[in-house]
Amino acid sequence: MTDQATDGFVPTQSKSKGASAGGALGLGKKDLRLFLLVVAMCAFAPFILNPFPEGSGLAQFNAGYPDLMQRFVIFGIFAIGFNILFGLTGYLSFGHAAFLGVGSYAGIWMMKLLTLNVIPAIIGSIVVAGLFAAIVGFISLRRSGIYFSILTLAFAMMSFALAYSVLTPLTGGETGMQLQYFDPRILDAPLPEGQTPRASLFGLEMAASYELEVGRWLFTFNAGYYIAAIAMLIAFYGSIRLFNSPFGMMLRAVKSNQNRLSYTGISPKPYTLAAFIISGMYAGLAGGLLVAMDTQVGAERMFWTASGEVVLMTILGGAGTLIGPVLGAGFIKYFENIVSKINKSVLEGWFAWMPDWMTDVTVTIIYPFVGKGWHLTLGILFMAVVIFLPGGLVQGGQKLATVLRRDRKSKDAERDAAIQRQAGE
Amino acid sequence: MDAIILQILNGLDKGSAYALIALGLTLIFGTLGVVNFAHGALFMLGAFCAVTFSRLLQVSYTFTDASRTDFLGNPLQVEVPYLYDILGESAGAAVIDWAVPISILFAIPVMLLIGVIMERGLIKHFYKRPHADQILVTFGLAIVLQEIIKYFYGANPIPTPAPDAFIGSFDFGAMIGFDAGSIVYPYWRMVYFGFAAIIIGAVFAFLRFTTFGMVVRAGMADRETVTLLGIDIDRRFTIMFGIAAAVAGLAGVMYTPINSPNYHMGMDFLVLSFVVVVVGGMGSLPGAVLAGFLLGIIEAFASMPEVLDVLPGINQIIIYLVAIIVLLTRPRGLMGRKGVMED
Amino acid sequence: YTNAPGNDTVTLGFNVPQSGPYADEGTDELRAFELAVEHLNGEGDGGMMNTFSSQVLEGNGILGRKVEFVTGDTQTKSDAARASARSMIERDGAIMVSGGSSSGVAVAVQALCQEAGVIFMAGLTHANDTTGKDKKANGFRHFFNSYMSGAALAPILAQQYGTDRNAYYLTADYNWGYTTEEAITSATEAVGWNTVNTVKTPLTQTDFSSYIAPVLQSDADVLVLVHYGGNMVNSLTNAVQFGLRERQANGKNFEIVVPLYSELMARGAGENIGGILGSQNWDWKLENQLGERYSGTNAFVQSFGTKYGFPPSQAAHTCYVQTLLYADAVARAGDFNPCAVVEALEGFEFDGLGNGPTTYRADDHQCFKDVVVVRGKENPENEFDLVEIVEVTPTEQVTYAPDHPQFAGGSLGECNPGA
Amino acid sequence: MSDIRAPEGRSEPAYFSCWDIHAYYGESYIVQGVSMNIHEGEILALLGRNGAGKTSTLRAIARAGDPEVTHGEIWLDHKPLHEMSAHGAAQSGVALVPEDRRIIPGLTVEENLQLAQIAPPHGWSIQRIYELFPRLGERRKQEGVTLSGGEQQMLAIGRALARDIKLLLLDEPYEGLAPVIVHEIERTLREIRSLGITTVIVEQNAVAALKLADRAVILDTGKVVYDDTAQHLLDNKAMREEYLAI
Amino acid sequence: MGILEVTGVNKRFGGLQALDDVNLNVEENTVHAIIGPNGAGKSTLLNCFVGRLTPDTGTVMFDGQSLIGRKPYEINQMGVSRVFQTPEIFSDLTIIENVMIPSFAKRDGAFKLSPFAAVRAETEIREHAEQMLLDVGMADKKDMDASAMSRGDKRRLEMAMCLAQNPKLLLLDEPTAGMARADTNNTIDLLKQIAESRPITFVVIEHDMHVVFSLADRISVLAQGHVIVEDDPQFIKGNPKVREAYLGDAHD
Ligand SMILES: Nc1ncnc2c1ncn2[C@@H]1O[C@H](COP(=O)(O)OP(=O)(O)OP(=O)(O)O)[C@@H](O)[C@H]1O
Ligand SMILES: Nc1ncnc2c1ncn2[C@@H]1O[C@H](COP(=O)(O)OP(=O)(O)OP(=O)(O)O)[C@@H](O)[C@H]1O
Ligand SMILES: CC(C)C[C@H](N)C(=O)O
Ligand SMILES: [Mg+2]
Ligand SMILES: [Mg+2]
Repeated sequence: MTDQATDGFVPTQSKSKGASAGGALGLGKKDLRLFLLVVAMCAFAPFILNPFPEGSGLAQFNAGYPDLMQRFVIFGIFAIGFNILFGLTGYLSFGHAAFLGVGSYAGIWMMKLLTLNVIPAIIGSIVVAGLFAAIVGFISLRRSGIYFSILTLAFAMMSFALAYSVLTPLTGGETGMQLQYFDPRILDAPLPEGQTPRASLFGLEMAASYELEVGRWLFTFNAGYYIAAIAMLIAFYGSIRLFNSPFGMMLRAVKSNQNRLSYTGISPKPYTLAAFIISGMYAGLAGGLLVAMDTQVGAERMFWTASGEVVLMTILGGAGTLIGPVLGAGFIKYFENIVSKINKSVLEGWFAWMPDWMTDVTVTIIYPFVGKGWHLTLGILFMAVVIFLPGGLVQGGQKLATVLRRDRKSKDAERDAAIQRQAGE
Repeated sequence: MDAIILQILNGLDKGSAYALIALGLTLIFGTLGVVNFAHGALFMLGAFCAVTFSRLLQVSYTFTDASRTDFLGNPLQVEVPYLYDILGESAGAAVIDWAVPISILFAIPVMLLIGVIMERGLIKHFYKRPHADQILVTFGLAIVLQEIIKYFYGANPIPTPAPDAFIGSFDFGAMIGFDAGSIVYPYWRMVYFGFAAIIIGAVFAFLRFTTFGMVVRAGMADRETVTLLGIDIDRRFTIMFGIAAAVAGLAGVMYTPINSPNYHMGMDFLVLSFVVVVVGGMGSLPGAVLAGFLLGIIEAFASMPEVLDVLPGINQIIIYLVAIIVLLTRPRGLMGRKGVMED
Repeated sequence: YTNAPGNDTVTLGFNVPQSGPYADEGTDELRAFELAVEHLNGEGDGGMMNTFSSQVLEGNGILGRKVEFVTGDTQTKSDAARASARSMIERDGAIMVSGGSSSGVAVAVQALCQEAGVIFMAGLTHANDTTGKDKKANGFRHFFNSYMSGAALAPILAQQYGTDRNAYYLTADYNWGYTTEEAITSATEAVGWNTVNTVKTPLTQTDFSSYIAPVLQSDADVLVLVHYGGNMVNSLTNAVQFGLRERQANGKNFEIVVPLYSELMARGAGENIGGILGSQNWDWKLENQLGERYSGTNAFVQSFGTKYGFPPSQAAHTCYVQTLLYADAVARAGDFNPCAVVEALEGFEFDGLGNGPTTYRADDHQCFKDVVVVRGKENPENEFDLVEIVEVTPTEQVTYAPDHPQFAGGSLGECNPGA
Repeated sequence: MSDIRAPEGRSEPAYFSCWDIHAYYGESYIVQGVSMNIHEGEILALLGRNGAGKTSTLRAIARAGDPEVTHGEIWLDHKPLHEMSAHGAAQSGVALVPEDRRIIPGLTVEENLQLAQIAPPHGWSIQRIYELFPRLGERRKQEGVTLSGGEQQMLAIGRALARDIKLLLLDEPYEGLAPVIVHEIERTLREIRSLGITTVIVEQNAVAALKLADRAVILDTGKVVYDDTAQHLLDNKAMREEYLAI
Repeated sequence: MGILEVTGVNKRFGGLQALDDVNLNVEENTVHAIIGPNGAGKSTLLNCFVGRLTPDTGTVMFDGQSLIGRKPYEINQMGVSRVFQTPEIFSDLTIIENVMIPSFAKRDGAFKLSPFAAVRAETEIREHAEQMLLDVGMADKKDMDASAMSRGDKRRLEMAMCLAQNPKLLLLDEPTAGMARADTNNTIDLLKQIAESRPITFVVIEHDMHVVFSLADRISVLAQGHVIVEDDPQFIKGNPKVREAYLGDAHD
């Protein structure tokens, strides 16, 4: 065969991930590094997220308290799972929150009926969400593109509407479902009247925290958070393995060209359905962990905006990348929980050192963007990220790096051209 | 029987609202291929055009009436619209009364401009981007727009009534031989229905009797080839977007007397309008209109007490149930074109 | 106990809807909270602290600690409200959480506060369950409830519209709707009214025409709209569009009733509310129109109106009162310990906070006081003066036994001081 | 390549000339300084192996968005194409018949042709195109993309002729066509030449292209390695073997 | 008894009889070429073999089993591969991944749940894919994105993908269209070599007579949906019907 010379041609970067040898845990070197980084970040999150000393003005930006740390990792799981479906197969489910919600309801019922131990609750959540996903997926995957999205949306909205109203006895409806002291809980001893049931792992309560005071800093190590973080790490590990498996490759092939895939002897449907179910189970796991950490379920977590949120998390972070969805989840949850709490008096506190009129002006300018204006900031950031970092936070970073490289290269080309021109004259 | 007629009327009217919103959405979504989550926001902006316009008409000066007091016991500040001074009190009041219909004239240029700015400034960079990116950016935009409205107008609904002449309802029952009062229908809803029919007809005529529609469809299917044929497709996309924004806006303007507008009314309608468009079939304007009416009528029937007695809660899910059934029996909705947003 | 304050400051958490349909109500609540904090810290004119029957608050904060507060957004979603409340408790060290504008949120956050060991002073929540089957020892509700609305409205409805009426209900299809519908039907049936039909409408419904139309075909002569917020604004507007207010049925004028009124909704519905009866927890004109008994009202309206330029809503009122009541209870107990606060509040009788003599019943932590029945004004003079007070139903008539069937189930449990 | 000069410096201005164009697909540097001149009414055969950059060069000339031209000038009949957008270039008389034909989905055969006549200037009437390719006339109501491969090729060429063009860029026009049709198209191209339309033809069937062409340019890895008369190349066995394997 | 037997196949698109009572018998281990004017129905016929279209009437038997009504992937699993007229590849994947997928399909069947295996560890499949790329002369591009290929390269890639499956029947729809002459010759050599080295049957559609006459053992000529001639290559060129309908007079 002729030798296809490619010198001078710059092939686009290979997408195959960490194909080289090395690494452990069945991961390539690059993936292993990423995974260890995530492990370290999870382990030290209470420090990393609490950079500002207690009582300082900037303490407002601290996110290292149990509830938010739990939310970061739990919604991270949700987004990782969503990304398995959307990032790999390109099927955009607009009803994924239904699986999270169904998982949560399953979890809380396990705690009501069986035991306050979170293990059965989490397993129950995963199983029930997986079954529900199998049904929804089986039906919805008959269609593709926007038709698929609307089918999933329809299922989720039906779930929400029913949970909020007709199914109130099962779901608690508007007020949500909570544990009660009089729940049967056949595996546990009955609680005395009026006692608050608390979720635990073999006696270790989810709410249990150890607080470490270092100077003016206060760090909280919460049992629930670490359990959720371990679940997240397992989920993340699973997703790396899945991305690099032949199964993952087939899913990417589904996204790329389903037609070719079927003429290649592969039936796309079971692959997409499997991805759908796996992704539903991830959502179920997230839902189960949510009730394990905070023992109540509100139907709103199945509303379309909740489904939209996980879509946004994934795209914002970078669909199809490993770590992107986790970053996206963190980003959105941070804004929801931190920026919404900056009120006028907090602002006034920050800028009190300015002359009065300047404080007023500054506060007036910033105030619409924080506190009750947090949605505005979030909306602006959504737009900014897609406009300036196409492909999300992760690819945005990568692109930035390549743009720098590319600049250098085109300059080289121009120089070459100039030399040629001179030679020609 | 009269109950059924009444529900058909209701369904047509609900349907005309759905159809009008879906029409605007499908111009952008089904024709330009942009998943425009800001479409609801355009509807909302249209409604607030009416609110703003009627407020502009009522710009007032104040004088202090010492003979009366306000709730704190201070002298009362009385507001008098400038319009009363300009046109005289009765004519001024009449103009203010007709604020909503008149504001159509105000809303058309405003919404066209908003549409054009939005397309030029933002959307045009997203035609080639994945749908997911379009969702993210237009959702962001929708949030920004609605937060801006919330900042200036608050979260509470703002009553924006129809002119007095249209208040009240028309007694169909008496006309067609049923008991008086058994089938009544509000005048304004009839106006809305007629208005929707006119707008839908106008958009159809425009796209049907000019090559514009064909060019835009072609441009969406293969932008590059169309440009290589010498067509400035960008300009046409901009016009299309402007029209869609204007249609959405007008739908909003006329809707204000039916339900008082609030800043999140766009989001409330958004999901529903996507469902309508998709059930109608991507890329099909008649499909969108048909689906709008179909879902409107079915929803009306599902809210009849007789139906609810048999199937409690069916009104909660009927739209989605119908959507699922339609999409499973007809692969591309009612009238969808092949290959439009199927991947 | 959890979040015991230091020697200088004490932090309260005000958790209100800042986004979503109730955002304006949340804003008004927040105004009231800020005003209360101001007064507690000895700034401003002191508001109702001057008229409050218990005079232990000195304007030096609470027990000498300056009151600070954090705010959060409930989004009117139970999940989001709990997340926000948890951050107040876990990060900001709030020792009391207050606010909210729906029963769903109130029940969810109340349960959370019970678990965490802080006090919950409910804001706007009207469903029976908050102090019924979902009551908690650490939670307190000043606002009135569905049962009270029914009990207050029924006699006045009978008096105004007669006892021979056929009522048709459109009910919001969620928990608050259910308890309110139950309360109103049983109260009106007791005065001789007949319930023709009850139809549930979805929360997400915006256009109610197809629910109104069947009313025309029924033999109803009263339409009861068990709706709140946007639902209510739209259903009422639609009902009026269909000419129900001018309608004659069974030889009588057709009437519309809205069991739970709010100033903001009234504003949203505009002129459509003219002549429509409903109930309220409080109204800013109470003292002017019904005198001394409702003292505190004017003091509050004065200081709120001076600061913000318009009269307060009942949501603002209840939030302000709840804050003062909490501070007062701490002061009386001499201790921030939630259990001490619970003890101080249980069975507490007070006056001068705008509602007349009031009791915090120990059995269910529900306040008992008069209920205001109002009617929408036909020709309001300005956008804050939309309703007129028809009558006030005295406390005795709206009081029920703690084990009343509409409140059955659940138990307060024991106060939880937390860690 | 001694006869290639900057446009200003030419003694006899060529009708079409491109000068030192460099173009990128994202990061990939594909067209690496291509220059060529064509006189009015000439046919130029642009040859080279797979991946040599022929398509990329045509696309660069037609000002399609990809590849992005970072350097160079393109002149057609004294108009600077390099300063134009794709539709501007098309209105100045450039027509590209792309290698994958790019028939517009969702449009019928006739609509595909009508589309070409929306922007000025117009060329052949649709009727005349049907006379040239009767098969298209028979299929006028059929959706364009369901045509057979060869029929699509006819449609793509017909679409170009429906515009009043000065420069026709043909990317592998014979691909997938039955020999009879190839003859047909060759005849059409001769007719087009007789109308004075300047043509660049990219073709793997080099012999066929060279028979038709006046001049030939061979590209290799994005650079011009041969630029002379077609006849000369047909005679130059070494060149042919090295770059064309024929 | 041929490996592929087509009897009485009809296919109609609206008013157009695209296939009109087509009968075809392809002998095992031969190269059978189908030629014919554009729009004759050649691709349509192939579509009926791989499950993209279902004929209105008629039967298609492969290896004694009917192909009608089977899903594309089932047909492929029976040993039928196809190269399309417009290249169908996985454009978002790298070249090597494009070739590995068919190997997986061959080894693992239509569906295998293997979320925890590692592609990295599949050395055998990778090496096989590399060999295929070497065969078609694309080994040096294996880590490029398939979308960045030139058109000729895409065609070669698709061929490699099909060959990787070692099919019993390989359907080639204009495999060398758009390929440089040198590569066309190489492809002819490659196909010949494959045909000799293992049991495989080819059905080739091609307009390049050089390719057709170099490869074909037998040729069917299709015109207007109908097989007008079926014969050995040496008789085809001279056949007046074929000259008129297809080759044109100038051809020799
Ligand atoms: N969209 C693209 N992105 C990146 N690289 C590309 C793209 N399109 C083409 N290339 C690369 O540019 C080079 C030249 O491609 P081009 O299509 O111009 O070749 P060609 O000469 O037309 O080949 P062929 O005869 O196969 O059509 C090839 O190496 C190809 O891989
Ligand atoms: N889906 C379809 N709908 C309508 N007509 C079709 C469809 N598919 C193919 N045709 C028509 O059927 C005829 C046969 O098409 P086919 O693609 O089989 O031709 P072919 O022999 O492969 O031609 P070529 O050599 O040009 O590729 C053509 O006239 C084509 O227009
Ligand atoms: C009183 C209201 C705010 C109504 C609300 N939905 C509730 O449940 O209480
Ligand atoms: Mg090419
Ligand atoms: Mg073909």
